Amino acid sequence: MQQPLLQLGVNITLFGMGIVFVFLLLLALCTGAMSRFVTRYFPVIEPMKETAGQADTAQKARIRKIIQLAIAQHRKKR
Amino acid sequence: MQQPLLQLGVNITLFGMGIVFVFLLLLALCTGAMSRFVTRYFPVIEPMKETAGQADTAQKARIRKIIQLAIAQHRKKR
Amino acid sequence: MQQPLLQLGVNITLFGMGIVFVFLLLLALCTGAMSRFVTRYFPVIEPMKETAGQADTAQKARIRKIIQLAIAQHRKKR
Amino acid sequence: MQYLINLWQTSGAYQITPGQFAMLLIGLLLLYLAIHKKFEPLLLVPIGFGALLANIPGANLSMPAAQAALASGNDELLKQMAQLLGAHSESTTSLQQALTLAPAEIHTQVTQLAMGAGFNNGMLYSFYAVTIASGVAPLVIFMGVGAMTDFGPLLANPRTLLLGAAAQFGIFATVLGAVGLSIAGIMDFSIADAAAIGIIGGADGPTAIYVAGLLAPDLLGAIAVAAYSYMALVPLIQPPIMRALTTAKERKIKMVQLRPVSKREKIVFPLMLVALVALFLPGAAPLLGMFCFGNLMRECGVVARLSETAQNALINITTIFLGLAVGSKLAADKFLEPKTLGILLLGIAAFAIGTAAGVLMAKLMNLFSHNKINPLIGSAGVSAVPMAARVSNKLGLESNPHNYLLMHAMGPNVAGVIGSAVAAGVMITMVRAMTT
Amino acid sequence: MQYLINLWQTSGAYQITPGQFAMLLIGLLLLYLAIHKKFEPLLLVPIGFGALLANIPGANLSMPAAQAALASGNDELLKQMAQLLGAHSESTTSLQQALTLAPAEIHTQVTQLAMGAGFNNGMLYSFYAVTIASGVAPLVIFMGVGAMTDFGPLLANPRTLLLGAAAQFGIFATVLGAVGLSIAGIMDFSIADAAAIGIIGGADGPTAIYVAGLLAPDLLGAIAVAAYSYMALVPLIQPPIMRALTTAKERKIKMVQLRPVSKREKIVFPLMLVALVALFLPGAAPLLGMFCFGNLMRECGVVARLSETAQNALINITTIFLGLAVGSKLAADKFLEPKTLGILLLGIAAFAIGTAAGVLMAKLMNLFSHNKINPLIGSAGVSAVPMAARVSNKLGLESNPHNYLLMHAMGPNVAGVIGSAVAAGVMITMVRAMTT
Amino acid sequence: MQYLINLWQTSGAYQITPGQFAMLLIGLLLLYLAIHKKFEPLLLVPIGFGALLANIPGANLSMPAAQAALASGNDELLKQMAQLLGAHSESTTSLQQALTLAPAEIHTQVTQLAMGAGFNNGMLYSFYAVTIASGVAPLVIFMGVGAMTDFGPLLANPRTLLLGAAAQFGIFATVLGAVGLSIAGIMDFSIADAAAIGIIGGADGPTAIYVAGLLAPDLLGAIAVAAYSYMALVPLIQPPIMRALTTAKERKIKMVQLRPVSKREKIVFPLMLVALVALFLPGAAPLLGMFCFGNLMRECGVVARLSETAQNALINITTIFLGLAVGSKLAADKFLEPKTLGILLLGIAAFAIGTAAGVLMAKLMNLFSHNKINPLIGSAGVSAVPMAARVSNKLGLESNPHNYLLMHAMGPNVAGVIGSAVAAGVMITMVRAMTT
Ligand code: NA
Ligand code: NA
Ligand code: NA
Repeated sequence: MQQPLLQLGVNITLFGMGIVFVFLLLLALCTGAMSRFVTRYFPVIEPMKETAGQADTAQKARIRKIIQLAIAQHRKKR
Repeated sequence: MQQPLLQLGVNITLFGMGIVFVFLLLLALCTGAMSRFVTRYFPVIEPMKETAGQADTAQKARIRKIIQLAIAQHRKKR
Repeated sequence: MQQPLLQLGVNITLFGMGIVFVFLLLLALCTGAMSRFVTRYFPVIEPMKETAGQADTAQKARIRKIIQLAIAQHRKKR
Repeated sequence: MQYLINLWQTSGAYQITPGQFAMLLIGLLLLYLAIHKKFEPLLLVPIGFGALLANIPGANLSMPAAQAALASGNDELLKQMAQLLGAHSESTTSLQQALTLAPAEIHTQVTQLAMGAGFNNGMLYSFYAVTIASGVAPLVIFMGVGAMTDFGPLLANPRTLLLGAAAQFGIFATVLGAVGLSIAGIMDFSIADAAAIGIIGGADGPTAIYVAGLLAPDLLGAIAVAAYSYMALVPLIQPPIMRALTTAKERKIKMVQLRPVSKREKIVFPLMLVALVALFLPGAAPLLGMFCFGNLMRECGVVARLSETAQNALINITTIFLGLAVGSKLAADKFLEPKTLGILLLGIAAFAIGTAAGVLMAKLMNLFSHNKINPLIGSAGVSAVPMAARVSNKLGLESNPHNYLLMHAMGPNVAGVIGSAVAAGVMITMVRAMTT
Repeated sequence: MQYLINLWQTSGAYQITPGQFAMLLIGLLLLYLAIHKKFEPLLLVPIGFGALLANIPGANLSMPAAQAALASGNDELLKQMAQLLGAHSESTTSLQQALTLAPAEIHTQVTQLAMGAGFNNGMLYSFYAVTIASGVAPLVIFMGVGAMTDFGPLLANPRTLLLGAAAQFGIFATVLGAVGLSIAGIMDFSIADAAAIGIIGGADGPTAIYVAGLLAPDLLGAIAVAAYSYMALVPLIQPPIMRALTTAKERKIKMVQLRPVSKREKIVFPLMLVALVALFLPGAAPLLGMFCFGNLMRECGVVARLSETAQNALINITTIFLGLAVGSKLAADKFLEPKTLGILLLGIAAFAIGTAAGVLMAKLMNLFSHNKINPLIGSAGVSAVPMAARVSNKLGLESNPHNYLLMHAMGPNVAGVIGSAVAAGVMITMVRAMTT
Repeated sequence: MQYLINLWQTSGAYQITPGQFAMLLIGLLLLYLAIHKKFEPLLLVPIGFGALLANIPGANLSMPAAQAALASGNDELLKQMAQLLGAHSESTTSLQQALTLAPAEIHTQVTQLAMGAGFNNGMLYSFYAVTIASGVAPLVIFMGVGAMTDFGPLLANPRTLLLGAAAQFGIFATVLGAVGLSIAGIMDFSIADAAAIGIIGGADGPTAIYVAGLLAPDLLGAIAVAAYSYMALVPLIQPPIMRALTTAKERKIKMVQLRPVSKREKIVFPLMLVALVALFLPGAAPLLGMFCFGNLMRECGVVARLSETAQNALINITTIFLGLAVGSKLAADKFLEPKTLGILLLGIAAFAIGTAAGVLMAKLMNLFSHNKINPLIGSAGVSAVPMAARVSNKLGLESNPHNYLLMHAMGPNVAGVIGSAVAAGVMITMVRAMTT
């Protein structure tokens, strides 16, 4: 049983690592190509905006700040 | 098989449409009666208010506006 | 069947009430001991703060108040 | 024309029984109490509406597939079911009985037969299976309650745990009462029924539903309705008892201000409680475990987002489906029985006895301690959080306009939650030992 | 090397069928419509993405365990399955057929065999089973829709319920159309299929999914896609029909302002609706029951936290999984059929006929009443809330820049939701009576 | 008196085993680390508390009904179970074994027998079945993580994907290590065990739980604890390795500022990733599919309410039950084994090797490119988002107070998430091919 287990382990390691590497390399190449394609053929005309997600987060952070300031003021008044 | 299928379809159409119509007519009559009953016997004494739901939505919209204004001011300051 | 049911009921009542009492008494003793232990060996150096939970609630209440004030002002302006 | 007759015969107006009509009225009554009288609306609105849905004739929303198939009265199907069940008669009633008694394997086969014939589990039945039969929903709500509970007042004055213990006497006295009614031949409650009825005296909704779901599912509807209704009626039930058992002087006792409690104590407390459960009361582990878990999430300060969700989205979602599921147990054939009347009577007795026991315990403790307790906070030991504590406060202010008892009463109030969970654990363990 | 070959043979690029490739493109098209054209994105984004996942070759995400085992082509396993199923051939196709026809008991055994051999239910299949096959998700969404619906405009002018009734003619005309296509031999729709296709004309997503899930699960994907796409296309489909059927003068009719509606009326309305359902239409009880429950939670004012959760966390969670589950029904072998084309054509006819019926009904009502209705609000009776009401408003403003019809159109708009739920209930009851 | 003895014998203090006592201490240790040391508290608080509950003696919260029945030691019941299982001995241990080996059909019968005798599935067992055994909870969490992930830095510099790939070497080296320990006879890990242990090196909680739930459920507790603990320890584990493998000059490399990334690129990226998965890696479809779905909901901008729910209510609810379910696998008999020690050792090796591989890959890439990468960001490729990126930033600032690496390190950081999901997919596919 020992010999096969070693072989199985080696197989998983070699093929697994190989596939992870090849897949992410392929993804990197496709991503680069996609970015060039999008920025060339679908350039953004409106001024660069943050994405919804980021804006959300950023906005939330700002709102939190504002509310904290308001609370601070509120507390002072008391 | 064809004759029965046609008949089934016609039955569904006639009875279905009939029931939908009768049911909603009945609902309309009941609704009218209910409204008259409620407004006559349980008149609202307190000044007409928006329902909770509407108030919620309206209030949320207002809060959103206020917060947006606050954010705008906040941004100007920076 | 009647005799046993009575006995079962009496057993549940006596043992149940006894255990509830003993368990909560034990909890009271342990709690007292724990509080003495914690306040003696792990005194709080930072100024006494409200717990997160309370703070949350309190803060929410305050925020609600502030927002209500803001809405009131907003309404006046309109 | 055949279709019109058929539609009329499947309509509710044709099929409705007097019982179902009565239950629809009871559903409306519960909604009225919830909406207009503000009786524990978070539970009673879903329960009341569930009761309406459960009693729509012909909709079978609270039936499993097999039962819906039985109710359909399809001859061919009934014959097949009778064969599977080995029943001699094909009457709906006798098949119903045979189905209840059938072993799990046969039951599965009957269900598969019914589903094959196009019958599905009713919507409310599905909600019941997922939330209550599994036991999960009351536990999740108890976790949320834990996350909303502040043990500060209890930690500042741990003696009040004894008040919470004493008030559970209402539970056990009611068990005896139910047993007594059975022995007197007035009602027919088993020991499991009696235990489930007693827990109404715990004045704690999720605990009552959890125990009833395990020990007496058929009585669940009445027990839950009684528990929530009486919790809402606490401001009416308790004051006369509290006044009768205390002197004016006792009601004026002013209690020393509570010491501040550190965050560390609040973190250690739920862990200590779960440790004691582990050592002495494994039967109470599900309820108190989830309760302590919720409280630890609240107090530990590092999982605020989980605690927030447990107190809001999760408990709300669970409440909606739990309420509808409880409502599904308000079907006419189960609810319109003399037993329900017995449950309602025993339930109010449970609240009254628990209130009295809490007050008397406070007076007893004052005999042995010179740090006096205002006996008005004893009644808060039944739990009914936070209503009972507010009642204590109100009566305190009546006697002495500067005597704010609210925070003092919060101690026995949350102690009562622990107390009834302990009682639930003990009763579940004992009843199981008795019935197997 | 063996592993490389093996990996290549299990890869999608090796296994992909032209059908799957086409479905991946259709999934991308749905996402494009949802994201770029804003076609009902809340549903079409999950549906479109679900379609991508369902068509990943070799991943079998939308298959139950037994089917995944069949698809694996493992000889040993197929032999055992053939034995259980009593099938003579061991070809995947014939086993597939035998599995579909097998009684529940055998089906369970085959599933246990497949699971024992390491096959699991695909992720999307699990989502489908929990959300749609159980019928729960559309009902929960309908509850949330109820909690978002304001019946004020309808209560102020209950006559508009008739517009909502008339617009449901689109549903039934389409049923006839589907039957006609079958009789003509062009398509092969059963009566259950025809009913499920008709409901597209209800212009109401959850109702369509609920009915299709019960009556025609195989067509569910096409029906849901058609329903949501056409709802998004309402601003293109309706205006030409509305213009063709009305005169310029009719379009200028100004309606009297709606009276204010009291909170009490809003509380009583859902209860009254559920009572009428109980009396006359038990088949519509699940859909309208949950809808009224949501609306009661909204209006009663005492369970704001439950209402808020029903409108947000709960409906959002349900939408995510419902959308993915619908997407799982966009697998190539079910969707790429002539039937789908038929469904798409019938669906648009349903919308058009419903629109016309609503407008004509308004004109008919004007013949008998001197309190004139602007017939442009009749088209809102198809539902497609709130898009159809906005279309009415827009066309009103075109004819007369001071004629705001939005609030008036909200009446028939929500009436259309009730109308299609009623139609759904009737059809489910009738089809079941016809097929058993 | 009999009852008192009985209660004492069912109490935890009477029944507790040294193993359970040790596990209670370990649960407390996990809570201490989570609360006081802030070790990934969102998961470790529920896991730690789950460990406490799982080890309450006599409560059997983490056992299925059949096992609870076995543990009860009821002679009559054991006899019946032995008959069903065809076992000769009626000892608990041998029945336990027979039950594990029994085919699904027999297993169902034994469970029905146990439930008929009043035994239920333990609460934590139910949570485990619903969340982990079904595979759903890790996928839902991964969807939420996708909705929280910003691929902007990765899109601005896609080369960093290679760093995320290299850091997965930790996974595969650990697989070899586990195999080596087995061959050396020190431990007894199967190939499935080895793969599940390796995934700890992915530094990604939900991926680790997903893989372990599929390949090695018995080791799940130890694997999850190791994964989350080491993720929290990243600031201690990584810096020495990063310093040892880089020169001071390398650590001072300043990277060019990242270009802004358009919204369209961010929308296309998850679709492209899922397309590549569809073509080449169907085994990774569940994990990466849900991840990309979450990310698309975030970026597409038209389903903000779904994205918000996926990031908050839904992920929080899932985290609570997932954590408790993981905790249920910390029962004494499974966790207190030498294997656990092996897993802890292999896990830390996995983190160390992954860190080193990431750093070395960056150095290798610098040999072939004149647009230099600061090798300190290589270590972020293990994922452990966002801790590892912060560590890169901190070490960068130590060397050069103006060198902010945080955004640059986010690229490999999220690449590492993709990388370990890919590795998970490959390993699941390969291990299944090997073991069937
Ligand atoms: Na209580
Ligand atoms: Na409609
Ligand atoms: Na990783």
